[in-house]
Order: sequence, then C-alpha cells, then structure tokens
Amino acid sequence: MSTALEKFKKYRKPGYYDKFDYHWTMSIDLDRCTGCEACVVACQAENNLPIVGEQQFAMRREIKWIRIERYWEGEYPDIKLQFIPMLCQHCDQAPCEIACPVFATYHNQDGLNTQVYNRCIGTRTCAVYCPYEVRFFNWFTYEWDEPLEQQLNPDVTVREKGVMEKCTFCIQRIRQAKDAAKDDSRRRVRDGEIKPACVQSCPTEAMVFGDLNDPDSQVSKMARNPRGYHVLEELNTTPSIVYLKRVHTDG
Amino acid sequence: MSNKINRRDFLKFVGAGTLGAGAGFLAADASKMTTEFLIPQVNLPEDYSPGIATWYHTVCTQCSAGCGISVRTREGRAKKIEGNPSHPVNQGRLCALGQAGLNVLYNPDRIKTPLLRDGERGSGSFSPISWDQALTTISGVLGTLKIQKKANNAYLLSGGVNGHLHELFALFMDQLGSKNYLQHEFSHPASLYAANKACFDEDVLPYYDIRNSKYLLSFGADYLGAWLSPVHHSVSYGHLRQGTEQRGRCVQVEARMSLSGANADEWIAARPGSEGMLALAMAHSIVEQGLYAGADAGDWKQALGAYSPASVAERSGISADRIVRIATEFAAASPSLAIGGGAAGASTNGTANLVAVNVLNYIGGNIGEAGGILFNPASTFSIDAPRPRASYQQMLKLFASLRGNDAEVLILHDTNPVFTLPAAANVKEAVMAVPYVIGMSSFMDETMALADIILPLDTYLEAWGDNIPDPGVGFAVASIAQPVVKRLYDTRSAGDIILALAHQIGGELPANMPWTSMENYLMEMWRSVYRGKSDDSSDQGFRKFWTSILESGVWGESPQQQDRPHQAMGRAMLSAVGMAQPSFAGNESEYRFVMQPYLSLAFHDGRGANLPWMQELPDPLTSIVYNSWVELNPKTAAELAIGEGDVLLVESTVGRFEAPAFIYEAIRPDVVAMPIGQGHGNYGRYASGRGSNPIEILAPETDSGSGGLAWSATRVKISKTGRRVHVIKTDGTTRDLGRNILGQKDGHA
Amino acid sequence: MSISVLEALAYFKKPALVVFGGVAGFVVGIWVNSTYFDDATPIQPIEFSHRIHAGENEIPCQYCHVYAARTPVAGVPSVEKCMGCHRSVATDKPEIIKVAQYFADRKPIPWIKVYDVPDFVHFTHKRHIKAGLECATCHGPVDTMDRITRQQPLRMPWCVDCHTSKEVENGRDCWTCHK
Amino acid sequence: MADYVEPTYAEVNQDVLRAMMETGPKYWATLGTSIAVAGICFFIPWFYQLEVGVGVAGMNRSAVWGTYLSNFIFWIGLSHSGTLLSAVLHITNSSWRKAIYRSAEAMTLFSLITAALFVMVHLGRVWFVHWTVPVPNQMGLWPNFRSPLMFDVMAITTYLTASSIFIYMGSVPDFAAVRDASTGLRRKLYTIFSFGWRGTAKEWHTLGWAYTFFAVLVIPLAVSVHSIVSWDFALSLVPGLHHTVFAPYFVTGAIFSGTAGIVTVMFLLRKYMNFERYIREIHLVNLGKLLVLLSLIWTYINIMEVFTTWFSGSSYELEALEWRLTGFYAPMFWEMVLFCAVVPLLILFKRIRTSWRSMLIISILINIGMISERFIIVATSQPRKFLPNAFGFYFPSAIEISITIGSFAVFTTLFLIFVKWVPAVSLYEVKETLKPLRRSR
Repeated sequence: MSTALEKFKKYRKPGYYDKFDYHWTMSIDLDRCTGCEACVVACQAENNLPIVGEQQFAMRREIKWIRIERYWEGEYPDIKLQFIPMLCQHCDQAPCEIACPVFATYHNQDGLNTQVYNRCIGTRTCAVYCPYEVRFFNWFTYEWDEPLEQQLNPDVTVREKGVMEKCTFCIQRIRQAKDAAKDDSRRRVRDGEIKPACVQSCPTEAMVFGDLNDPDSQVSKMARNPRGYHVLEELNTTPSIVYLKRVHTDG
Repeated sequence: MSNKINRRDFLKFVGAGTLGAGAGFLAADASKMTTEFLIPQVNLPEDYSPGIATWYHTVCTQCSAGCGISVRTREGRAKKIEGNPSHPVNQGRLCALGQAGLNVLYNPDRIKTPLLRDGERGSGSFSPISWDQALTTISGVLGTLKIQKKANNAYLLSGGVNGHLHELFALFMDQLGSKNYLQHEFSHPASLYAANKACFDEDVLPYYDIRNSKYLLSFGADYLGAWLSPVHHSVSYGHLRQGTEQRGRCVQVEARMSLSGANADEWIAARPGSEGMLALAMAHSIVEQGLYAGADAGDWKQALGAYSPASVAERSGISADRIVRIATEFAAASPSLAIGGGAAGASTNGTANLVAVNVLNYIGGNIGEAGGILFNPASTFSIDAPRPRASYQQMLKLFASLRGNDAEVLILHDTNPVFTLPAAANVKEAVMAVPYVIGMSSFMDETMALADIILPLDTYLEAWGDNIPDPGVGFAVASIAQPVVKRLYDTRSAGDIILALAHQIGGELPANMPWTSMENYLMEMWRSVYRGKSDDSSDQGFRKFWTSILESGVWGESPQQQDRPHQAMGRAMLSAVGMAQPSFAGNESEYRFVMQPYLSLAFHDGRGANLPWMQELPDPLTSIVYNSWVELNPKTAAELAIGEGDVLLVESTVGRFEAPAFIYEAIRPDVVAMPIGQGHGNYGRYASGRGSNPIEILAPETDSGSGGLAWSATRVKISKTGRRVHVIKTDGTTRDLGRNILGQKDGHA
Repeated sequence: MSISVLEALAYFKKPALVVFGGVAGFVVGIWVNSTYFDDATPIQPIEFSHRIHAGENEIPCQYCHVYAARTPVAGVPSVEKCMGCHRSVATDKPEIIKVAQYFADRKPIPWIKVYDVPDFVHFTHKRHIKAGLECATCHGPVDTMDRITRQQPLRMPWCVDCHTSKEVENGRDCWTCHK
Repeated sequence: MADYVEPTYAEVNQDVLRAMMETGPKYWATLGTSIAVAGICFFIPWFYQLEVGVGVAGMNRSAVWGTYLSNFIFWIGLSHSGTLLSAVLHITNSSWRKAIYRSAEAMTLFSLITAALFVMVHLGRVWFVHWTVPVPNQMGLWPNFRSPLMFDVMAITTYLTASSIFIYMGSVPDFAAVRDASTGLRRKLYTIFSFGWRGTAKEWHTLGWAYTFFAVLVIPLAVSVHSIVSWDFALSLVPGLHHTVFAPYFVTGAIFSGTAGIVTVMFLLRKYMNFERYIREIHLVNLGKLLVLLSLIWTYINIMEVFTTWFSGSSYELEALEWRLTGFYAPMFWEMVLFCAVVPLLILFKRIRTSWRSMLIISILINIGMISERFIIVATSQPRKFLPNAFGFYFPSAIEISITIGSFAVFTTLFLIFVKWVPAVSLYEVKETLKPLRRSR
C-alpha cells in the first residue's frame, strides 16, 4: 500500500507556481510594427509550419503561429490602418490550460504555456477556450513536396494529424540558450541571448523578448513603458505579451 | 452433449491457442519501431558536427537591395535564413521574401538538368541532355558567330545582376565581340536615377537617411514595402519612430495606401501623377513663408511661381491649407526628408515628379544633412562597366533589333520579360524571332519556355558571387556570396557556365578569361581589390582577408563624409524643375479609373510566386492569399454594385483580363490598384494558373524624362462578369468593434 | 427442469475453454516475440565488436563517438576513421575487408540504430555526459558485448525515474525533453 | 377507448414475449437496413476520417468544435428520458410509467453509447483516448482533473455504468420469465442472465429495495451529467457560452428532448411491436402534459439567457447574441424557438394531446428543435469570439452530415437488437398495475 501511495505522490502534477524560474515575456511595440509579415515567414521556417494549400486556406485552416491582424478606423479619406501581431500570449492564467484533459498544455516553471504534441489527443477544447485564437489544429498530416522537406528544422517536431499546435516562444532556442549557459557554468541565461524567430527577424525591432524576473532586462523596461497594455486585459488572462500601443498624433 | 472434454474439444482448444499465439506474435511485431539507420560520413568535413547548426553568410538576391544573410545549416541542409547581423544594409533583419529563399533552394519545380527543346519553339517541351552536350552545342553556335565576325548579333539579356558576375558577363560579351548586353528588371527605378542624375549629376542613388530623420514625407515611395531597400528602410523606420526621445513623423502622399501609407501618421490621397506638383507647391509655400534662407531664394521664388498651393490644390485634389500645413511642418522639422518613387515615378511625368521631390529637399535644407539625403561614394571598388540596366525604351529597341534579320543568338539569364513587360511590348514575338535562344535559369518560366536550350542554374544559396548593395548605405560596402549547401541537382552557376563557354569557344577568350571557376575568378578579383586597399600584398595576407570576409559575409570601408557642391546642385535643380501634367492612356469618360499596379510584398515582380510560403503569406493590407485581386474604393464599388469576389473584367486600351474585386478602404475612388506577381502561365506548380498579371494590360506609356515604363499611366474600365469567387483571406472583420485590442480605448469593451 | 445458474454456465464450459485458449495463446505469442524475436540486438552490416575495441583494446568510448560530449548526438565514426587504424591493423580479417570495401566505394556503412528515441523527443548526450553520467549507465557493459544489445527500454518512465531520483533541474517538465 | 379490455397476466407474458421471441421478416429487413445505414453513413465515413484526418469535417480555425460535438450534446440530452421516467416516476409512485419505462431506460443507455461514440468521432487522435482514464501508466501522468472534459469522462462513465445496472436490475424478473418461456440455448442464457431468479418474497424485497436505491442514485447523476456537459461550454470564455445559466439550461433541454424522444419511441413500439394494450392513451396524455411543462421551463430559461446577455452590456456578448438572432444561422434559431417553445403549446388542446399521430409529429419537431439548439450553440458562438479579425464561419461538411444521419441508425440498430433480447415492456410491473382479480379470463 505504501508503494502505491509513494507512486501516487511521484506522479508529476504540473500546476501553478509562486514564482517562475524565468518569466519569459515578449513586448511588441505597435509604434514600430509595420505589418511587413517578416515574422510570419520566420516562424513558418523555424517551426516547421505546414504548407496547407489553397483549398485548406479557403476553409480557413491556415496554420500561422503568428499572424498580423488589421484594424481599420475611419472612412476614406480620413482612414487609418493599424496592425497588431497576434501570437500565443502565454497567459499566466491561461484558459486553455484548464481545458486540456491530458495535460498536453500546462504552465511550466518558466512561465511558458506549453503544448506537448505527443501528449495531445485532439479534443480541441484549448482552441475553443483561447480568446486570442492562436491555437491551430492539424486537420491532416500535412506533407511537403519533395525536396521541401529538407528544410524542416530537426529541433522541432513535425506534427501529425489530430494534434493541436501553437507558438512555443521557440522553445528550441530557449533550450539551446540554457544549454549554452550551462556549458559556460553560468546559472542564468543572459538578456538578449534568446531571440525567437519572429523577434530575430523583425526589421523594425518592434519585438523584444526576455526575462521579466530580471528587472534590468530590456523586456522589463519595455513592460514598464506607459504605453504598455495587454490585449483583452479585462479577461484577466494575464498574458506574457506586453503590447506598446501605437502613438497617434493628430493631423 | 457431454461435458467431458473429448479429443475434438482439445483440438479446438489447441487450435484457438495457436491462432491466438500467432496473433499475439504479429501484434507484438507490429508494435515494434521501424529500423532506423545511423549513416556515418565517409570522410569527415571539417566544419561538420551532427546535431549542431553551422551558419554561413551570403547575399540575398530575392530583390535588388542586396541584404546580407546568414543561413543556418544542419547536417549539410539549409534550415533557416536570417539577416546577417554585421551587414549594414539589413543589420540582422530580413523580409518575408528573403526568408523564403529556402523555398527557392528546395523548390520541387527546379530545373534539374540541362534541357534541349524537342517540340515546337515555345511549346515548352524539353528533353534532358548532358552538360557536355549542352556546352558543346552552345559554344559551337557562339564560336561560329565569332569566327564569322557576326558576334554582335549575339544578345545577352540578364536579370539585375550585380558585382563581379555582371563584370564577367560584360567581359564575356566584349571578348565575344558583342555590344549587346542588357539587364532588365521591372522594379528598376529608371526615373529615380534620371531625376538624381539631373539634380546631383550622380549615377548612383543617394542615401536616404530615414533613420535620423524627424519628418519623413514620402511621395509614392513604398519604402517599407518594396521600394529600393525595404529592410534597411524598416530598420531605419523603427529608429525614427521609437529610437530616440523625439518621435519622427511620417506622411505619405499616394493614391492607394501602401504599407508605408498604412504606417504613416498621415495619408494624403493625391491624384496620380500630381505628386511632383504637390512637392513644388510645398516648396513654394516654404519659400513664400520665408522659411528658406538660401542665397538663391529669389530664383526659387520665380521658378516656383506657377505652383502656388491654391493652383495645385485643384490639380492634386488636396486642399491648399493642407499643402501649406504639411509644408510648414516639413520646414519646421529638423532634419526632415522627402522621398519619391513608386507610382510617383511611374507616370508620364515621373522624372519631373522626382526632381520636384529633390527640390523640396533642397528648399527644406535636407541635402547633405544627417536625416536628409546623403551621398554614396561614386563606386565601391573599380567595377569598370556600369550596369546596363535597360529602361523600357531601351528594351523596345532591343526587341526591335531582335526582330530584325541580323539577330542570331539571344542568351537569357534569370529574367522573365514576357511576364514583367506589357503585352504591348510583344516580347514573346521578339524572342521567337531570334533563331537561337539560350536560357539560363533555375526555374522554367514564361520566357524560358521560349528557349531552344536551357541551362539550369544554381540557386543563390549554392553559388559563388558578390554583391554591391544599390542603393548603398552611405559608405563602400560589398558582400560575398558563397554556397551554403552542396548542389542539390546537376546545376551550375552562371559564372561557371560563362567561363566554361569561354574556354570552349577558344580564340583569345581562354587567355583573357583564364579563370577555372567562378570561385577562382571571384578570388582573383578580390585579390586585386585587396591589393588596391592594403599594403600587404602577400598571398597569406589575402588568404586571411578572404577568410575574414567569408566569415563576416561583408566587406566595407569606414564611412567618409560625401560632400557635393551645393550651389551647382541648386543651379542644376533650377534648370531641371518643371512639371508637365501627367497623361494617361485612355480617355477619362470611357476609361474611368487609373490603374496602379504595385509590387507585391510577397512576390516582388512575380519571381516569388513559385514559393509556397509566399503564396500562403497573407498580403499585409488585404490578407489575401493564393490569388490576385483588384482594389476598389468602397464608394466606387457601391456605385457599380460590386461586392468582394465579384469577378471583374478590367479593360485598358490595349488589353483586358479578369480578376476578383476587393473593396479596399484606402484608395482614391478614381483609382483601382492591383498587386503584381500572380498570373503566371508557366512557373511551376505553386504559381501557374493563379490570378492575373496587371502588367500585361499596361499601355506602353513611358516617363518622358527617363524612358522608363510609366506603369501608373494606364486608364481602365471595369465591368462585372457576373461570376463570383471566394476571395481567400485570413481577415474576418477588419474593424475593432470598440474592443480593447489596440490599447486605444480605456476600460471595459 | 432446473434453473440453476451453475448448470447453465456449465453448458458454456467448452466455448469458454476455446476462448481462454485463444487469449492465453495471444499472451504467449507476445511473450515469445518480445523474448526471442526482439530487436534489441540487431545484426549490423559489419560484425563490429565492442568487446574487442572497447574491452580488449580499451579504446575510450569518445575516441570514436567523438561528439558525445559536445553535441546532442554521440555520432558514429566516419568510415575514414575506421580506416585510420585498419589500414594497418587486422587488414586480412573478412569484416575489415568489408569496411575497406565501403571506404573504397566511398559509401557509408549503414549501421542499424540500437538506441532510438522518437522524433518528438529531444535527447542530448552532451548534457548527460556533462552531468557526469557514465556511458555504461545507459548503454550497459558495452566492453563485454560483441553485438550491442539495447540495455534500456528507452521508455518515458525510465527517463522520468532517473530525472526524479537525481533531482534534475526542471527534470520533470515536459518541455525539457519533448519538442 | 371504452372497449379497452385489460389483458390478463398470461396475455401480458404472451404479448410481450411473442414480440420478443418471434421474429418476422419485417424485423430482419428493418434491422438490415438500419445496420446498412449505420455502416454506410456512420462507420465508413468515420474510418475514412480516421485515416485522412478530422479535416474531412467542415470545422476550421475559428470553429474547432462542430457538428460532432453538438450531436454529442444532443444524444446525451436524449439519454435523460429513461432516468426521468424510470427513477423520478418510480420514486413518486406514478404507476403509469410502468409500461414504458423499460424502453425509456434502453433509450438512455443507447443514446449514451451513441453520444460516447461521437466523442470518439470528434477526437483528433482517438487512439490515445485512454490517456483520459486515471490509471497508473508508463508516463507517470494523471489526467487533468481541472478540465471540464475530465468531469465529462467521469460523469459519463459513471452515468453509463449506473444506468446499465439500473436497466439490468429492473429486467432480472423478466429475464426469468423469458427463461421460463423458452428452451434450449436461450433458456440456458437467460438462466445466467436472470441470476437464477426464483421469485421468492425475499428476492422481490431485495429487488425493490435495490431498485429504489438506484433510482435515487441515478437522478443526481443524470442532472450532473448534463450540467457537466454544459460546463464544457460554460467554463470557456466564449461569448454566448460563458453563462451561469448553462447547467439548468442544458438539463432542461435534455429532459425535454428525452421526453419527446420517448413519445416517438412509444409510438413506434406500439405500432410495430403491437403493444397497443400496454402503451395507452394515459401515457400519451401524461407525457404530453410533461412536455408542456418542460417546454415552458425551457422557454423561460431561454428568455433568461437572452435577457442576461443583454443585461450584461458586454459588447462581446451582445454581438454574439445579435449574430445568433440575426446572422446566418438566425433561421435555425427561430425554427428552434418555433419547435420548442410554440409547437408544444398545441398539446394544451385535448384533441392533439390524445392523437397519437399529432403527438408523434410534435415530438419529432421538438427534437429537431433541440438538435438545432445544440448546433446553434456550437456553430454561432465559437467563430465569433473576441478578436474581430479572426471572425470566421462554420458549416458542416458532407461527412459530418452523413455521420449525423448515421448516428440515428446506430441508435436504431442498438434498440432493435435490444427489443429481441430484453422484454421491451416490463412484465412484472405491468402486471402490478392490473386488477388482481383478472388473473384469468
């Protein structure tokens, strides 16, 4: 009986944390973002996003972990367009995390909202619960026309049909940076050492990624910017992405 | 029935047991993992570690900007392209199209072996041949021409190559005895070069210092989208906006809101072709207000007299007050910068428009100032032959001579004029008129399909080369392109082909072009660059230098202030200034709309259309994928009862095509716009048979100042065909419905 | 007529026996397959003996598996490396002649993987070796094996148990190993 | 009805057991058709979907839940009939239930099974569905007990187990009756099924006690099951789903559609199994009254839902509501209102209440309304959540429609098999309602 109890206790129970080890956070300055979509392709290249094809696109089944949303304001000729990059917000109180019956998505010690592909059974509840609509389902096992598959990143799983996927903040890059930090006998990863693919590619440097636990990190400074806000703040999901609102000048 | 177990029952039991055992065995077998292999290297390459990425620096050639790129490779395969952080053009960043270079390399539709035409000319039917065969045939043809002293009947039409490959082309044609070497690129801003030549007497473009500017006034130039060097401009734009305490302001003057227009603080929907007049009216206003203090103020007052804001207001559709306000802001901001291009440079008065923009900069005091217009050094290093980039007029001349009786051979390198020139230019017929057409390309396209023989090229990720970014960044820069992966197929680089041909043609060619390969040629050329720049001329010193530029991917010299005589410039501008009204093909009553095609962010001039990532990239302004579309103002659409997806018949005076309508909120009601890039007939599985090509129906109007194609000078009429298609896009609703998404509203939605 | 359940059940004794036979056979089949036909000891294209190399000649593991301490994968030596010694050592042995033939043909030797984790697992030799683990901890007494036999099932509980008992930092976070 | 003659005990046995044991060609034809439809419309498309991927359904990025899930709710809802009639009416001693409760319970069981099948059809990787079962496993992972889907797994398995035992237990004396009326293999089987039931007083007493116990147990289970199903939706933030009223809303809807379902099944049993003497007008009338009551409650809750949505003043909720009431699926919404709120009021007329045919039509209309309700919940809320730029649209694909149709055949098949294995009318309870004097004629 005691062994059973011990085993019971050993079963890992991912859950909430008092303080994250690292608190990975991204800030996106909408005043810099030009909507050029470089991040969209960077993500596609880095994370083995499938080429779904015209027909699937027409059915609105595109898989873009990061996308640019557009919002118009006004009427011609006084019309303005605003872009906002939308990706997984890695909410600290994520609605998706309570949804998954098998812990394929949960919060880890680094403040990341994880998605474990090989654990996913495809209930798709997380995508329904997600207010930001940044979870994407593999409706099919997508294939790459030869030899396009040679491009696939070996550090990222190629997902099969029936699995949910989403932005991971480029976990493979985080893992690599931590690995490098360990090699140098450093305890912590340096600020700026990790750049997710989208952040790396951004031509206007609108995106900054780093550890919010470190008050001196660039992202912490950005997060303290008075222009900072969270999208759909009133839903109280406490996202890990801080947007800096666009500056509007009259004229 | 007895309950005793008899022999029969026992046999049943044993039978069931055997069956079960068999099933169990098979089940266990099926659950085993498949056999995987561990394949070692035979010989170990020196820079190879399994499981660890190796990065190589090279140059992006997806557009002419010349960004430096770093390619991540694992186990000998290219995995990701990122910007080269030490490259001054893109500073570690890269645009969408540049990152999709992997789709070029690993494109399933690449030409894999040399091809020989085996059907009717132009039928697109080819059969593979060997390189030996191909090169022998071609060198035979060219050699015969040379011997017969008819080599001037050979023509080389290349895409916009740059650096030493261009030099090699020039040398080869020269050695062959032909003067007919031209480069064609749709996006080549001929009017911008002409305007700058007129104002600054320079053949290279100046450096627009957006980064340090505080007021960026753009006349039609989509500097964040596809104009000149978008990544460099974007990096600068980021700094302009939030890099310093004082946020720079951006104003965009254009008839159809481009990506830059969408990001500007103010968008001014001026009439197409009236941009120059607006610039002059602003200059007028600045001079009138006494905000210009130059010695030649009096001359300017006179020269600009005809362009008072009031008089321009009607012609441009922009109120005089607004012109004066912008002018005042422009003059007050320091430093400020006006740039012009795109549609403004592509009307019949394109060069005059861009001269007017330069005048505005001059009056605003921005020339030679940080945050204004800076000058590039005349040439980075001694490249003797200027790039023979053809304007539309020159292309027409070329086609005329191709149609003539003398033309014998046409070599096409990496260019697709059938697609990127209007149908009115009759490119196809001109190419078909040449007896022998040699194609060099990585992909089959509309022009290559007309060739007699096709030599498959390495992609830029497999070839050696170099590149001098144009426009430059204010100081001498060049980048080296090196192969990042082994060749996938039996392809060769253009340089290697030219050198091999030179050797086979014989005569004095092998002696004058002694290099064994493009790599060898490039090294020798750079050796001379090194000798010219360094005191140490030892081979060891050069090897070190060469390794260092391969490792960093870029070579540059420290910036030097480039000064230009101000007064002469003012005089040149005074004489150059003058505006003609733009003219458009087609009368206004019948052809109601001015058509503005624009370079698509994903496909550039159409070359990106065969990249699946680009086909799946939502257009930044409309979010449409996989198709082309015609943009209409909502008012126009309502008036004509056109809804999204209604297939429209678009007719110009010279042609017509069909395309679905898209209601675009930020476009003048008298303008329709359409992205360039789709409408390929023969460009691989991802591009062929998708959408339509707006270039096709452009009237052959040219810019009077430069002879460039005035692609914004065609009027069209549109009518509904009655069919309707589903426009594939990612956008749902494009209004925020008052929700707290953009952070502009306080509190609960 | 009786209504005894037992009597009724007795009627189904024989069919039940047959079903039982089938089920028992199934279990036996699985057992036979995984005991006698398991793929833990694949036959390699060349009968390379770790016993001779690592055992008798005491060549250290990382002499051939050079990447183990540096990269995620341990790596197998290039054919060139084999030939480095075998140009002069034991050149007459039939297996060595095979190796030489591969080298002469510029062909890699298609070794069969003994230890293989699924594609969704991120495993790195480097970290494990830097953490001070002996090769033998997972790979067993390689120096006594002629043919390598897989010592561990490479199943998740085996990984997790070790991570738990050694209190690996974040050792039980899914994203430490799953990618 | 005046000429109605109560059957004798022997006649009860005769009638019911004949219906069970004598199988005509009509039955085989019906069963064959039903199996064929289930195979062609349900299982073949499903296997195709398993092979190719869930993409063969019409779901998309903005609506990842579709018809499969709305059908799941519908079938779970239908399952509430048995419990209500059997358990609630048993406890309240409503003797009119006795002729129909067996088939009602069977409906419960089979619609639960169909609902569970829809979960399987819905899942992306159904081959890993066992990961939701909290047993020790090689990954050393529990399922996530915070997940409403886990509540679902628990609730449905518990409910399925409990209602299986409930129906089985109630059938034991009838199995004995079958045993006694048959010979050979069937007799042997039913000897085992009936656990050697002899009909002693002690046995009857134990049965009665246990039956009441299960009746009491099963009622909260039934309520909880549908409440929990509603939490799958209500625990999300999705406008239009994130409502506290959802649990009673779902439970009422479930009982409503279940009761209507019983009327339909009753009609069919009566007609095709010749149970006219057992399933009588009183059942129809009583169920009719129940339907009216449920319809009124349903209408009330619907009004409350709309009201609270409006009262919230939240733009998300208001826009979701507006789209529901006026958008693409608005005709479906108003059809639902018509069928579920207006049509049942016709039952207030006695002529309609007592007419088998009109009650059949009304009961079918109610279930059409209810299936629409579930579809509307799934299809109008999700595609229009928070970010307008991600607004989408959902329309089921041919595969989804086919599987939906096929699910009715699956249910019918199970029911047809059931009526040949278990007396569809409870023999002993019907006998209890007969006048003791009329033991023989």
